[in-house]
Amino acid sequence: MWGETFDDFESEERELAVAKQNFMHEPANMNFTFPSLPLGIQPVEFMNSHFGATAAKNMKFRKGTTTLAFVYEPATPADKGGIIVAVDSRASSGEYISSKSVMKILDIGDRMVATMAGGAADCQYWTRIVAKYCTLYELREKTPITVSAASKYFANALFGYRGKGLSVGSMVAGYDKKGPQIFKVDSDGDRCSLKVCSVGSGSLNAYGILDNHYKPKMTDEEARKLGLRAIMHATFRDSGSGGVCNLCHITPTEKIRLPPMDVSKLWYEFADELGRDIVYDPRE
Amino acid sequence: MSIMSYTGGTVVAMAGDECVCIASDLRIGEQMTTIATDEKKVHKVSDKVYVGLAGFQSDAKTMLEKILFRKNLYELRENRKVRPQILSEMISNLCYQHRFGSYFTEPLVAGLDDQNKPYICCMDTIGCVSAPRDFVAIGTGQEYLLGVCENFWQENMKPEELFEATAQSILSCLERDAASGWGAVVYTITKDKVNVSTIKSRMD
Amino acid sequence: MDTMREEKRNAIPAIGYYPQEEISTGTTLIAMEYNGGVVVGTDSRTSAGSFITSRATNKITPITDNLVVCRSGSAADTQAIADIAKYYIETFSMMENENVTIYRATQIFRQFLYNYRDSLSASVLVAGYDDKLGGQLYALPIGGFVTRQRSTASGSGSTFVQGFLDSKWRPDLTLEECKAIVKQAVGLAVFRDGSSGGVVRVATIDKTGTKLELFRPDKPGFPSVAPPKGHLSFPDHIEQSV
Amino acid sequence: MSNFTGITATMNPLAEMAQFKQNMREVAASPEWRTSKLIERQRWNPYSMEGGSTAAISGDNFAIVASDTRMTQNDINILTRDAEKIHVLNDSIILSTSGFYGDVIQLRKVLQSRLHKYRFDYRADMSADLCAELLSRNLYYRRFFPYYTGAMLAGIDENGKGAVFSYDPIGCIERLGYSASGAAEPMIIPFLDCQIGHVTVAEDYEKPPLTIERAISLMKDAFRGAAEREISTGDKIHLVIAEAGKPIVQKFLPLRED
Amino acid sequence: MVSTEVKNVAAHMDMDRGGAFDFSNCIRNQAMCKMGAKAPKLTSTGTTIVAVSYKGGLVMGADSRATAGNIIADKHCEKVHKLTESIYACGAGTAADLDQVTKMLSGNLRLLELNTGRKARVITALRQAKQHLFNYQGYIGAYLLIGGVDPTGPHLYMCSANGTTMAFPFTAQGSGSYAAITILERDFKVDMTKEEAEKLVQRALEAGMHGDNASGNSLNLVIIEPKETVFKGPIVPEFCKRPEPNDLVYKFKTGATKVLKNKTFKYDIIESMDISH
Repeated sequence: MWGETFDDFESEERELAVAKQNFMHEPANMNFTFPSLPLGIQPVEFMNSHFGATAAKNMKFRKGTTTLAFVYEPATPADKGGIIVAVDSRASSGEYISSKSVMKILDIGDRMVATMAGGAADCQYWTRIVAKYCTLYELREKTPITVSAASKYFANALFGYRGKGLSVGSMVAGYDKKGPQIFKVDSDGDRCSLKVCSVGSGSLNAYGILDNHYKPKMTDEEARKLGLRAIMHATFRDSGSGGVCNLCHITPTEKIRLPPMDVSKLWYEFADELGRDIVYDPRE
Repeated sequence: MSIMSYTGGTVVAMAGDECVCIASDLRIGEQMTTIATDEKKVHKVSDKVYVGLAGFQSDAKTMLEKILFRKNLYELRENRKVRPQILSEMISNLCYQHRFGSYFTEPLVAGLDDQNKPYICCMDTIGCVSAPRDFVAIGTGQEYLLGVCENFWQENMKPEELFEATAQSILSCLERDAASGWGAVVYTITKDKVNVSTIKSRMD
Repeated sequence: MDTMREEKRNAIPAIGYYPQEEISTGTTLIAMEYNGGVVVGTDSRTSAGSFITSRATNKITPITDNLVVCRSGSAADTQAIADIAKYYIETFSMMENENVTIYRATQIFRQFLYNYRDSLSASVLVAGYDDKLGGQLYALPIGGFVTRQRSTASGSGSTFVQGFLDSKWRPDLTLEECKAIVKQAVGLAVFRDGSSGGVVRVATIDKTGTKLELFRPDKPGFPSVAPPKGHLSFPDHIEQSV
Repeated sequence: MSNFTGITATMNPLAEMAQFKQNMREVAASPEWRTSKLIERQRWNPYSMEGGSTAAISGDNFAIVASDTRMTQNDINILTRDAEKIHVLNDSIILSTSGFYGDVIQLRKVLQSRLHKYRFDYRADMSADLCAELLSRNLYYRRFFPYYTGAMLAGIDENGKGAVFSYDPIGCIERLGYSASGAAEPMIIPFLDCQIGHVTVAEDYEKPPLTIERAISLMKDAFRGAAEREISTGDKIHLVIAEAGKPIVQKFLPLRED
Repeated sequence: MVSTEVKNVAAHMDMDRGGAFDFSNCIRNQAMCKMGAKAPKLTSTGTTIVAVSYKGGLVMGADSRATAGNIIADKHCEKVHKLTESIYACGAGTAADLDQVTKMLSGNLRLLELNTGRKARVITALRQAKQHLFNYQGYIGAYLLIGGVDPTGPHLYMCSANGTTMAFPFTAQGSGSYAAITILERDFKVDMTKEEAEKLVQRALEAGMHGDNASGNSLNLVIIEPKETVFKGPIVPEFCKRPEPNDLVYKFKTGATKVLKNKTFKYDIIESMDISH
């Protein structure tokens, strides 16, 4: 590389050149090693003591969320069917809401998305790595990558860092030659294909609504309403979710991103719909 | 997670011209899940004296019973209504009695005394009284409220103005605090009436 | 002669206990018996960690006219023990209408220092004069036991002057010689020990009672120590002074 | 299936209750005041918190960044009254970081060297969005020994709009209208929510538009409020104003010094 | 006319067990903290307190900032506590302990003055504080400067939380004391006049407040002399004032907040609070 020709280095100055190269250039990813802690210090325990529960409010990593995705067939020919992916938009660190408007549906290809749950920075970074791999794959193989291959690459990448404290709970959803697919990928390295799936601190609430109203055959309108409703209930009950609900509808032909809907407005509409008076009546 | 944010909850009190506003959120939770959304943290002690108890709600409820008990005894012995200054002294002694095993709740007293002069004060868990003349805040949203009230509070505000300033302060705080929210109630105490209003806030 | 192990208490947030640096008298106590009484010398520095809380404390606490106790270790413990023992000694002497002997006073000190030895960190020297045994000097180190000594040193500064004391001690010392040795010993200890310093206080206890003297560093009479001159650290063409 | 609840104690209530009873027995047997006399081994801590806070607001054609200039040592003594937390990297990018000052300087060096290399390679200045992505990646490269900083990058992006990017210590990037970081962040952010985001007022209430004058006064008032209530914020406000098409203006305004 | 049953029922209620501490929650709190939860922050006065004795008496001063963690809990808290007419105590450390210990001391000294008919002495206040604090082995975090004038002349003592006491001509306590003590060491002269002493204390306090984060806002002075004691109320030094007022005024007109429900409780305005009729 240009470093060597500039002037001649002996051997120990070579590491300096490599270190400088790492420092200056974009490290090629697979043989890139993260700088590690001194010997004997466990990364997980170190992270917890400096960035975990006892850390300063704004020094904690951004976490907590609710994401869901489900596959459905069109009930009437007018509908398009496919996959509904719905997420909330709050990133909270401990009890402090560090951001109210995080976009948690990250694009992988033009027909595939990945959702962000658990560590926000981890998901953002590793989704970009998978997106880079998918575009290179498409250029090399000249056919769009299948969802299972993309999610397999994602799981393998995360498997390499097991036990080092990464926190990722992502759903890779997309439409490919095998039809609509959703793969759930965890930072523990496990990956499974599901029809209905929800990840995050509000996932228990979301599952309640999904299991109740989910039908394999639904109209588009019904499916979108179910996605919104599940996220709204999750944000009502779970303090780690909130903000706006972003919804993405992947149809066999294209990927539609709906405008964000304020979750609190959804709740008041839901209350009017049921005619329930949810407003607290003031007393002594 | 700190013990004080196990159940969450925030209370703020602001003093104006012969009027006092005290506001609280309505959430009770267990760490991340919300259990109840209609639990106010402000309790009436006497006509024009209210006490706010944020922090660990099981201790707050125990503390409320002890406070009401001591207030009733005081009124039986002294044959007159309790003034906020006296109530805050009583609560401070009650907290300090548990100096080495404190109740995980920070009390706040707000009210008008017999000359209708506003009095507000807040304490830490072992009863160190701080009684400024402008505003006090306790609970998980304390830092957010202090930052906002610092700019929203003006001298000698009229009851309506004071209500708006308190409402805006607690709403801005609930915007950023995951452990409190789900509605807010604001009490405006003036010399002849107490106006209680539930304000529209985010439910996430 | 004992060294205090540095004992730092941690905070216990559950019960709201956030301790600051404990005030301890690092200190140097030198005492020497002569026929007719005892000479005691101390420094006057009390430090909390590296901060000198007071540079002129009096560590020679008079208990009665001819009984004095020199305190070292945790200032709080030694002050409390000295107060309590003084109270007992005064009550006994009032009840029995005669002065308490030095030995009995020492036993009173030993009682407290031994019974509470796991929560106290105190080492004291009891020096006094009474008609029965004349000038006596008792050392009560950390363990809480009593030993009668002719010449002893205690506190963190004492380690530096043991050799000096052994070389100087002779059985029939006069008062003047004793005072000179004690003063010089304290001067040497102050010179070497970081947690000793300030003025030098010398007390003489004999038949007539206790006489306190104070020697200030900026006034004549302060024990002077002349260490050898250091070598120059830079090559000699550079102008420098030792 | 490990659910990402984002909180430490993910035990179910029964296990939690059993653990609590076990703790009660242990504490009753050997309370902390008896055992706490031992000197605890010093745990290695590579970070320290130099206090101070920064904030940034972006409008349609401007971006302003402000920070206080006090550097404190473990929350008590003041090291300097004019520490520089805002670094103008080039005429359209301003980096402002708070937190451990060692990492603040290291981040500035990393970004400056990459910008310098970019200028060498492409003979053009890096734009704000590019630099923002670069900072996010570089923060993440130290994922297992992170920079202990709350970084923020502000500037004018390619099509002349004001931009503020906020980060968490390991590089989760997000473009916002306004953001803050550092010790007084919890006090500044709700104030900006109310005054810029207008999230708390009723829908029909009048919402003044965000002009540059209003943004500058809001920033000054936010820091004055923070200096009143936070012990490590004070001395001077370092205000940096970047307007599309105009050179970057830097101002120093007085703050309380106690 | 409280009936006797209520009296003896009230007597043994947990109303007050003779003012002793109640340790019932102690074990529970420690078990909860072992579960990994953080204990709440206590208000502590980081503080700068200074005291200087001069020819005729004593000047004591303190700043007025109480902090909880890095938040200022109280901007004008009272740190110069009055024990008796001519004995004052300034305190640093845990704020609640200071208030309660000084309240106890002033109560006991007042009773002593009433019983003995003589003005209380500073050494009595010191001895009571010292024995109380030693009993609790430093767990009551009160670091006091007790100073005053009594028939034997002006006295100034320092009493630390674990019971160490020392006498001083001048001293400073608290986290800002490092800055304050340097001013005192440089400018203290033995027999100063009242004005010199007052100015010296003010300069030392301002040094502490300016250099230390946990002290500030305003300073209170008390000048104690045999004949009279002067308490100088909050003095706000130049650097503690807001250099510039706010640019904008944040006034919300009515209707800024959407009120969903509203209820009003009316009271007839009663002049006196007496409810015995």
